[in-house]
Amino acid sequence: MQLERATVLEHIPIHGGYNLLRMRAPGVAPRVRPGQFIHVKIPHLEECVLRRPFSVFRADGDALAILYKDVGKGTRTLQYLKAGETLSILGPLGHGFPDPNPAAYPIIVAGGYGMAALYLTARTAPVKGIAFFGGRAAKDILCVSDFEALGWTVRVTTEDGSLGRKGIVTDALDEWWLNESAGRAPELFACGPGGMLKAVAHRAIERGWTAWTSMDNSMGCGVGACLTCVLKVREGEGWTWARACREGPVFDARAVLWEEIE
Amino acid sequence: MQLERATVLEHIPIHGGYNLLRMRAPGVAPRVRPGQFIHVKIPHLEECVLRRPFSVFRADGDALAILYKDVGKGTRTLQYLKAGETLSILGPLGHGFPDPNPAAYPIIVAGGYGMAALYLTARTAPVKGIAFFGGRAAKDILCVSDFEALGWTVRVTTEDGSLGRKGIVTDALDEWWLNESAGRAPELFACGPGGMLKAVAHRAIERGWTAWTSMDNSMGCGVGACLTCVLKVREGEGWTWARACREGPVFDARAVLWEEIE
Amino acid sequence: MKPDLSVMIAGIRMKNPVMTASGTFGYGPEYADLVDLNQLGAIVVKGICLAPTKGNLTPRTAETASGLLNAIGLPGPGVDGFVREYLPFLRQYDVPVFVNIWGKTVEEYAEVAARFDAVSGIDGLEVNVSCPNIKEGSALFGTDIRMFERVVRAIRAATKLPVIPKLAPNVSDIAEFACCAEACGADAISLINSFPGMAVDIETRGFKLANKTGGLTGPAIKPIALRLVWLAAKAVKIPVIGMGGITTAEDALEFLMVGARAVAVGTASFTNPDTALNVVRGIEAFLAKEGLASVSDWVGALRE
Amino acid sequence: MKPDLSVMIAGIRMKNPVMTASGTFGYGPEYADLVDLNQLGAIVVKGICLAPTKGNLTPRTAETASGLLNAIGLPGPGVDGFVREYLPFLRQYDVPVFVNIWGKTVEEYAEVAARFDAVSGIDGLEVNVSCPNIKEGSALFGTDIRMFERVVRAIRAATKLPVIPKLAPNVSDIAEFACCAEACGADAISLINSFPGMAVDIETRGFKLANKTGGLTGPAIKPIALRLVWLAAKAVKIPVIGMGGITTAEDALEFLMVGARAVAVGTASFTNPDTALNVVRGIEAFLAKEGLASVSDWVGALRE
Ligand SMILES: Cc1cc2nc3c(=O)[nH]c(=O)nc-3n(C[C@H](O)[C@H](O)[C@H](O)COP(=O)(O)OP(=O)(O)OC[C@H]3O[C@@H](n4cnc5c(N)ncnc54)[C@H](O)[C@@H]3O)c2cc1C
Ligand SMILES: Cc1cc2nc3c(=O)[nH]c(=O)nc-3n(C[C@H](O)[C@H](O)[C@H](O)COP(=O)(O)OP(=O)(O)OC[C@H]3O[C@@H](n4cnc5c(N)ncnc54)[C@H](O)[C@@H]3O)c2cc1C
Ligand SMILES: Cc1cc2nc3c(=O)[nH]c(=O)nc-3n(C[C@H](O)[C@H](O)[C@H](O)COP(=O)(O)O)c2cc1C
Ligand SMILES: Cc1cc2nc3c(=O)[nH]c(=O)nc-3n(C[C@H](O)[C@H](O)[C@H](O)COP(=O)(O)O)c2cc1C
Ligand code: FES
Ligand code: FES
Repeated sequence: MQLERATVLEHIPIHGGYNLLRMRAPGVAPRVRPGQFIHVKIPHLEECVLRRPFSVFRADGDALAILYKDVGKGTRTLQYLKAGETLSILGPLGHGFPDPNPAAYPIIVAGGYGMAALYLTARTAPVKGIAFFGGRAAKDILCVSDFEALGWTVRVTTEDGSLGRKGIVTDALDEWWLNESAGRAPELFACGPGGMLKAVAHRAIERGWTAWTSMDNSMGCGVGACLTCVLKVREGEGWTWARACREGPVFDARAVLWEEIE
Repeated sequence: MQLERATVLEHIPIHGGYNLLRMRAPGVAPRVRPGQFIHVKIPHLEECVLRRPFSVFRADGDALAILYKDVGKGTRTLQYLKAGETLSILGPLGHGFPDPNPAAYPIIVAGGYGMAALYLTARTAPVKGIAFFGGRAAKDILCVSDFEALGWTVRVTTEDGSLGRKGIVTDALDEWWLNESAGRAPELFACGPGGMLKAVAHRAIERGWTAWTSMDNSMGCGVGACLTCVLKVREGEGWTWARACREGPVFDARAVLWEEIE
Repeated sequence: MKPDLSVMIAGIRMKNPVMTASGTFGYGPEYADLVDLNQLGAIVVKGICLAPTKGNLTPRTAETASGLLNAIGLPGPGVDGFVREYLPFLRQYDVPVFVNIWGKTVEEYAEVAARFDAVSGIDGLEVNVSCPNIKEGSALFGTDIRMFERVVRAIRAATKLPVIPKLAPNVSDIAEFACCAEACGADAISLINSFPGMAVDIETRGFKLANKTGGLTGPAIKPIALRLVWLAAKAVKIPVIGMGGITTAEDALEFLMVGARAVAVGTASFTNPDTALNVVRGIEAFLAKEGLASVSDWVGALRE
Repeated sequence: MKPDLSVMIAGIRMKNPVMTASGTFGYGPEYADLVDLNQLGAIVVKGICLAPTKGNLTPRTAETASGLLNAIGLPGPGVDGFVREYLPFLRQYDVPVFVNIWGKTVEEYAEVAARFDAVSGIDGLEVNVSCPNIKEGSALFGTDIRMFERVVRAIRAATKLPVIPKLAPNVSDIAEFACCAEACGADAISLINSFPGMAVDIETRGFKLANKTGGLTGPAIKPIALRLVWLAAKAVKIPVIGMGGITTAEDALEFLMVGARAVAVGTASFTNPDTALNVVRGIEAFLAKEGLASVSDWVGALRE
């Protein structure tokens, strides 16, 4: 974990309101593990005291990239940043995805920026698996070619049917389970909206699969000090708080109290 | 007076920390009178609730220009603004310089952005007079060629002697009075630091000249509502407050309580 | 169908719930070139006392993070000066006018109120008991419950005009003051006034304001104001006028949602003179989007 | 020559006057990868009470204009948990450690103090009487002078450790509380704690914090904090630790100039984890520039 002034290498709009921000960060980039995030101080946003967390999409040598969506003040302002300018980043943060179990069949389930957050996992996985991407429409689907270039199979589901199968991502997962799994024990890696994670976790728990879910809790410090980002996890008969920024963002799906998550 | 979204036409650094910002402002520009100012909302400076006042340097048709110096948060941030971007301006504001009396010999005394603030007066003056510009060093002297192009004589004084005469601007004024005035009754138009204005006003009052001084008081609303910008002016035997943004920024030197000004 | 924005405050019907905050909109003419005064819910003028006053020395304001400190110190034309110089102008418009009043003693407060009682063309009196800038005991009117009660009672007895005490925010129990105002016969209450604060300069080693301390306003204080308005609105039945950092329609809707029946725009008028009118338009658009027929349907809509 | 930054607070020598504010720096390990703890003036850990606590539900924080609202609600490991899990780590460093304590009753406060009295490796107790988040009467400890006196006296009697009551900002007369703390035998006081505030969401029509209200911190409250620290420092002889919105060395120098003998960095550590160390370096550079031999020469340098 390190505080670093990164230099923007590339900053381009993708689609669906998403932008790719690639930066030189020789202190942070080489240390990133799949599923970790960086905490970004948005330049020229003096009136906001908090940083904004973004999952690392790619990390190559001294460079790293994030894929972010314009959803509010911070992400809107971030878009002003030009190549050559600098920004303060803190990272790599959090406890990311574990290395995929070579004995299991890896499955990725992703929505929104989860497609970016899972790229490094796909890249390091010893077995090329299948990635289920879901979104409202075609514009919400990211990184398909990146995953395919790694040798992964990508199955897209959109709610409006504008790309891939019409429906929700867990329909596609269920279908795979019924028709294609051939008894293979899958290991799930999931990142996306709370509802999606919950649906994935329920299936995993029911069917005895291992599933790792990345929890998108809003954050304060990002390093474990402020206790903003906590979620309830099982402890013995009861529960305890876990910090999404330290113990997470990735949790074993069996540990999370899903009934508390919307 | 009008609130307008102006579009940046040109934004270039000059020297000495000064920048020229030219904008299209079809509502405000045609109405500007010499010595008036605009009140600018600095883009991307959300944490500052106040606008920043700047004298109008040039106003030509639908366009106007200001010359501003980077002295703090607002002026530093303003520099990020690029051609094509927009900003909110309020203007023209204040009571500017009166039309020069055609029977008098017009003299301009200026320091800092005062050289810009007096350009329109020089342009509209029926008689081409003499302009005394003072500053610490060569880099603090602005607009000389603009004034010369209007047919004015410019006399520069710098404290370090790096341009023109070494000394302070009132030395040059005194010299003119002793050696060149030839009994002509001058009318003075002055804008610059408080100390300079005070020195000019003392001479004018002593010698019975008419002098108009533009007072650089820090401002809140800019329109007369908040009573931030007040200065003491004579009223009968006593004094009353006058608002630099409404009754001013230009005052008859005889009206101002100079003993209260630093 | 356009939502109905009108509200009744202290017996006065306002076209919409958006007023100007005292001291931030002058006496009316200052903004008249920029803002159609007829489109405001009401105008609240700068604080007036008996005789003309000069206020504090300069500097009078200092910017802070998302806020403004001011120690203007209540300069003004006095009752007669206001009635002579500004009231005829204001009466040309179809907009309620509330006069913000203050005094140095209970008797002076009452006398100012009595004098305005005799003037026609004024819709109500907002009582500034909370201005932190005057040293002669005025600060106490707003934070000492007995002083507060005395001044509100005296004003109530001195005028038939609607009386709107404006609460000081720097008290531990705002509900106590709100209830006291109601019990003393106030027609509405407004809050919050500026919050006592200070700024200094390490280069000069001095204060940034001639008066040393001043009142903090603007977006910085909005979270504080919102809580106090919420607590006050729960404590009383009379209308509450909420203010403190309102800059957007969303801000205003927040104050209305927690129980304010009207709001005032202050410091934000300095930032953007058209703030109050933008807030009116934004409230209208929001109510339409939410399918609400009237702004009253939104007042207190908070799900507790 | 390097200026001498060291200060004595409550009998403890600190290398420099810059501490971490309770609740914004965890228990030490959280920031240890980023900040050399040995370079801090002191570490103040998150509030601890007798038994482990879970704190409030989420959401626990909401950003506001130049500020942060929090209603973390004091989750923590309790006295034993802290001593077992965190104290050994902290004792590896050469930095004073102050434990911020709280309780639900006067007796509980005293018991926590007594328990820490028996522990070695703790340099003092900061007493949180002003946390606005706990409903069980704690808010009253900070705003009711009799409750405040009772709790400070009880703690004073229960421990030989330095005692530093942390004042609540939402009182009308801060000097009263500062003087009371001094009279009850406090070794120093610290202020300000977060200011009660609230945020709501017009889309959900609900509160932004699970606890409804929270405490406002950050640059937004700096002008409020500066005035209260100034008033408190004038009222007492014991050292005052100033905090509220400190983000830069300049901010810290302002607090020292108005009379604080040390300062704490809170919310700004979230924005930039290296804030406290930058503040230390900036103070040093400023003193050198001004030709001051020691930070004590700057404390109270305000020209009144
Ligand atoms: C561990 C982690 C990794 C993340 N990775 C990415 C990423 O790779 N790409 C990306 O685009 N975003 C990512 N996010 C979400 C991102 O942090 C938020 O979108 C961002 O903070 C919003 O800031 P803002 O100022 O633009 O919006 P705000 O003005 O703060 O909020 C705007 C709207 O977005 C909502 N919002 C704010 N934060 C979140 C959040 N964390 N989750 C969901 N909704 C939120 C708010 O409730 C509000 O409705 C991640 C979040 C976490 C916790
Ligand atoms: C009527 C009027 C016309 C002006 N015209 C021009 C102009 O044409 N060009 C130009 O460059 N500037 C002009 N100014 C000054 C300009 O408004 C300030 O420089 C600007 O507001 C500083 O903003 P800031 O946020 O950059 O500095 P801040 O961060 O607000 O202040 C930085 C430093 O500058 C000082 N400062 C702030 N305002 C003023 C001021 N009004 N006068 C002197 N010092 C100040 C502060 O005390 C501080 O030391 C004018 C001011 C007035 C009142
Ligand atoms: C420059 C200025 C002058 C003010 N003068 C008065 C006044 O005369 N009487 C009064 O009751 N309040 C006065 N106030 C307080 C405002 O009416 C309002 O209560 C406060 O500014 C909070 O609202 P805001 O945050 O929207 O500005 C003044 C505020 C400012 C900024
Ligand atoms: C997230 C958070 C948690 C806090 N927890 C505590 C606490 O446990 N005990 C306490 O006395 N103060 C607590 N505080 C208050 C701070 O110690 C400090 O008084 C306040 O934040 C003001 O300083 P700042 O503006 O620099 O943040 C907390 C503040 C924040 C932001
Ligand atoms: S964000 Fe502060 S503890 Fe996780
Ligand atoms: S700046 Fe507000 S009255 Fe002049």
